[in-house]
Amino acid sequence: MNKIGTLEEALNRITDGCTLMYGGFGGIGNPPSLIDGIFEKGVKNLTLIGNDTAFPWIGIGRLVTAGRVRKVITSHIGSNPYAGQQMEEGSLEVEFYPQGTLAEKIRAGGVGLGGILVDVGIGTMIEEGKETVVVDGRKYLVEPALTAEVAIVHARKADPFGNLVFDKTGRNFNPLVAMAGQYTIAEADEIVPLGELDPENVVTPGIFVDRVIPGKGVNWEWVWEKKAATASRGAQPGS
Amino acid sequence: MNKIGTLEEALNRITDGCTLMYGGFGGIGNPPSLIDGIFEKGVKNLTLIGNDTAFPWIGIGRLVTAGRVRKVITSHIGSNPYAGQQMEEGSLEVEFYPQGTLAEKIRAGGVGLGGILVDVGIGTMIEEGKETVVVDGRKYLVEPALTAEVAIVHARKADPFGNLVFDKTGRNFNPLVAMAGQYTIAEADEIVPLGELDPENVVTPGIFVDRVIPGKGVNWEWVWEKKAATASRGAQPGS
Amino acid sequence: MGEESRDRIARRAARELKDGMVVNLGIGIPTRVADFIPEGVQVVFHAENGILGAGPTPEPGKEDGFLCNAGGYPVTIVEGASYCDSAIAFAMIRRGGIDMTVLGALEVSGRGDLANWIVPGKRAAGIGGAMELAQKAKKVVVLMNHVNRDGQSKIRKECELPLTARECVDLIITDMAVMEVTGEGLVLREVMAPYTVEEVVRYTEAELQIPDTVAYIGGDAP
Amino acid sequence: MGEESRDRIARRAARELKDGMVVNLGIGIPTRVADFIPEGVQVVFHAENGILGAGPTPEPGKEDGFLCNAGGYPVTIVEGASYCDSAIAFAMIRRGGIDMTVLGALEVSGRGDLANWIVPGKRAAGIGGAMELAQKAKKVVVLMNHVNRDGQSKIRKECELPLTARECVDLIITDMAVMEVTGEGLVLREVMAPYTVEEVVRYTEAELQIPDTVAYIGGDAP
Repeated sequence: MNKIGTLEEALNRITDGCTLMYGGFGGIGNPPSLIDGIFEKGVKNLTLIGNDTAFPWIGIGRLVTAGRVRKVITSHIGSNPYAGQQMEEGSLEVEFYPQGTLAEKIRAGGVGLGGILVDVGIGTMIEEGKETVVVDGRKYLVEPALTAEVAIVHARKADPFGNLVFDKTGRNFNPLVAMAGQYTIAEADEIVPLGELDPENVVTPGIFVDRVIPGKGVNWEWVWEKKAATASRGAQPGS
Repeated sequence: MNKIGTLEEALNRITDGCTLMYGGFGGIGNPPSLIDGIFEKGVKNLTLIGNDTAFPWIGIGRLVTAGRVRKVITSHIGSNPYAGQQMEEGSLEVEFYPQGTLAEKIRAGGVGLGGILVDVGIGTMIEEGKETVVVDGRKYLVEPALTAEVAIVHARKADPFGNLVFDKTGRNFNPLVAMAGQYTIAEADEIVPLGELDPENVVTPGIFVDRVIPGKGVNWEWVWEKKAATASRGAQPGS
Repeated sequence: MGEESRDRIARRAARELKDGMVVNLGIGIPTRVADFIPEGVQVVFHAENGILGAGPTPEPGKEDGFLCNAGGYPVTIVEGASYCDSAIAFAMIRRGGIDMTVLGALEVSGRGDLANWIVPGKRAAGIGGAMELAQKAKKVVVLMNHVNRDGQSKIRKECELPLTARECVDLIITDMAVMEVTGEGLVLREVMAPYTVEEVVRYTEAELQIPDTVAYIGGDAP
Repeated sequence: MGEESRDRIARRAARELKDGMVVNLGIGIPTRVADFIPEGVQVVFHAENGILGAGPTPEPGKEDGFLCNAGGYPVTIVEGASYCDSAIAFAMIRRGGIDMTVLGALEVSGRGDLANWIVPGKRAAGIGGAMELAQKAKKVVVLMNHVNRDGQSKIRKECELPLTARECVDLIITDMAVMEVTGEGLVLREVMAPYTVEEVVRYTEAELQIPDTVAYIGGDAP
């Protein structure tokens, strides 16, 4: 039941053209070492599913900026101008959902439901082309569940069974995404022995995690860091 | 923002004929002091929503045994023979759902969805009379969300804002039910000062809780306790 | 069913436990399977009320009223266990995280249809977690008497009782035999002493295939 | 919009904060509202990335990259705060737990329709949490310029841009005025100096009702 493995083993699962779901919100909670590995391996033609495309040089944003992504199912791409540029050029397909709807679609996939009924976006263009059902006289959109071939998450701590805890707002989409992968890889800042995590405080039970790898921690500068602001002026799309 | 109140204040919300949702699984996690209060107040004609009807002399089971319940939306009544008897006699209406479907219907109500799509029970009598939708070529039942006028839960600890943590398997339906009440009352074994609960380990954020009351702890004997086994032989329905 | 027969069925079911499996045991005889885990096999026990990693029954006097299984009886937890709410406990089931479940049954068909929750006209106990487990666990093992109180086979061509789930059962273990539901139909694998192949066939209403080799359990071949 | 005007709008919006409210502030000027919380008022700040109980910006050097608001900038937490996943953060919104949200806008109609996420033909940033907040918060306050760069009113009879949510806005605060969406239509409540009622009316395409008393902010009535 020891799921601890290497980055290399994990990367074997992530191949050209695959559907990859990722945790994180504005880069925070994107798994840095896994994304580095995907970048270095040269994986391309990805379909991404996640909250946002982060910032050009941060987390999942790097893969988008480098043109490795064919399609993204997301809520927001505004903090990564290269995503917007590629969308305009037609090289990146973007499917937008309201953020809370996206979170519940991913969770629905993660808990084995077929989908959810939601009234957010009723009466707006979000409704167009969508199936609706009426429950108790109120109209709802049918929003199918989302899953992915591979899901990658960033945990503060993991144990060998794959039990996870997260770090403050680094939690965000991670516990949802962890459940929704057909194969889920957790990168942990710290791997602790079995029994060290308090059973009351485990956020993602290990049953949802297939592979745990040790992470090297965040390797980028945040947008609010001065150095990052400087570096960003030199950032180049593609690579 | 201090939501701590008395049992009496809480009971003002729970009146004849109301729809009452409760946490607990086999009695474990049923809120004892609230149920005692409801019993003593003489509230009747209740519609209950919860996992099961517990045992005749344990937790929510007492209200059923005493004939205070008109209808129950639940997954299982087998451990409370009085529920079965009343169902046969026609004095208790029972609506059964698969346990996991019930849990998600309650959660859906709690998170503000209209319902869920689920394939559990497809091809069985559970499907009868239910609306279905097809997603990606697969048929799912449309299961509307459940909410209730009042929800009662049992927490291990609460703070004045209503943040809750639970006790081992006493968690069960409690965090779901806490979200699904139009008015949610949490009975806590211990009330701690604001800031004492670790923000990482709060299970139910206080926003979902309207009132916190101090509980007196479990006041029944469990089925596995010898004394309870003896007492049960003398148990009488109704009161 | 006698105590000895129950234990034999539970012991046989325990042989299906493989190292690393996540397992959910139903109430009744299935619960006993935990008492017969084969040497060297480690499994993770799941409970619908919110435990992943349930351990053995505590010693008398060490029970905790807030640490119980789905049947309401005290358990313990093992290293690496976690608690969760029941929505997540069922997410584990629906997502296919349960490698094996062991359930009781009222009737099973030769195709593996399972009926175990309601007898029309009789008092209904409810559904509980049976539908999710039967429909979603990777392997469904049913433990039951081969015949009902009226001496009729519980292994039917078609279930007469309302179904819990269709074509879900993989293995049936009774007081008389072990039968596997395969793509080619129901196949007899083992016969429990003192019964004979002929007796098993006689008490099995569903069509039962008899392969060249059938093992005998609890005695020499008659 | 100048710095002073932004602050005036944010300060005015802060007067809508009442003790005990749970509040979500959008990105941009709405974020500044937190700097002007009235004396004696305690509110709970909610963030979509999973904070209930966000506190002020940390001192320089005390930032934590894993404790940020939905815009990705460092915050702190207050006593009684909790972290949650984004599904639960949005459960709080959909269930009506947010007493007030403050958002930016591209257009608002006199009925309170809000357009703030997409301009057809222009690069789309996405939706984010705006639809849930606009549709579900108990009170929706919009902060924006009264007119767009071409000098056209952003307060329209009908929104031309795709909507974020219908009939959701309760209060509009611009560099020129404060307007309330009521059952009887859009009502002018306050005029910001140095503008006059006549100027506000001229730059408001939607029908605007002028009650007998209109307050003046940031100056004497002209």
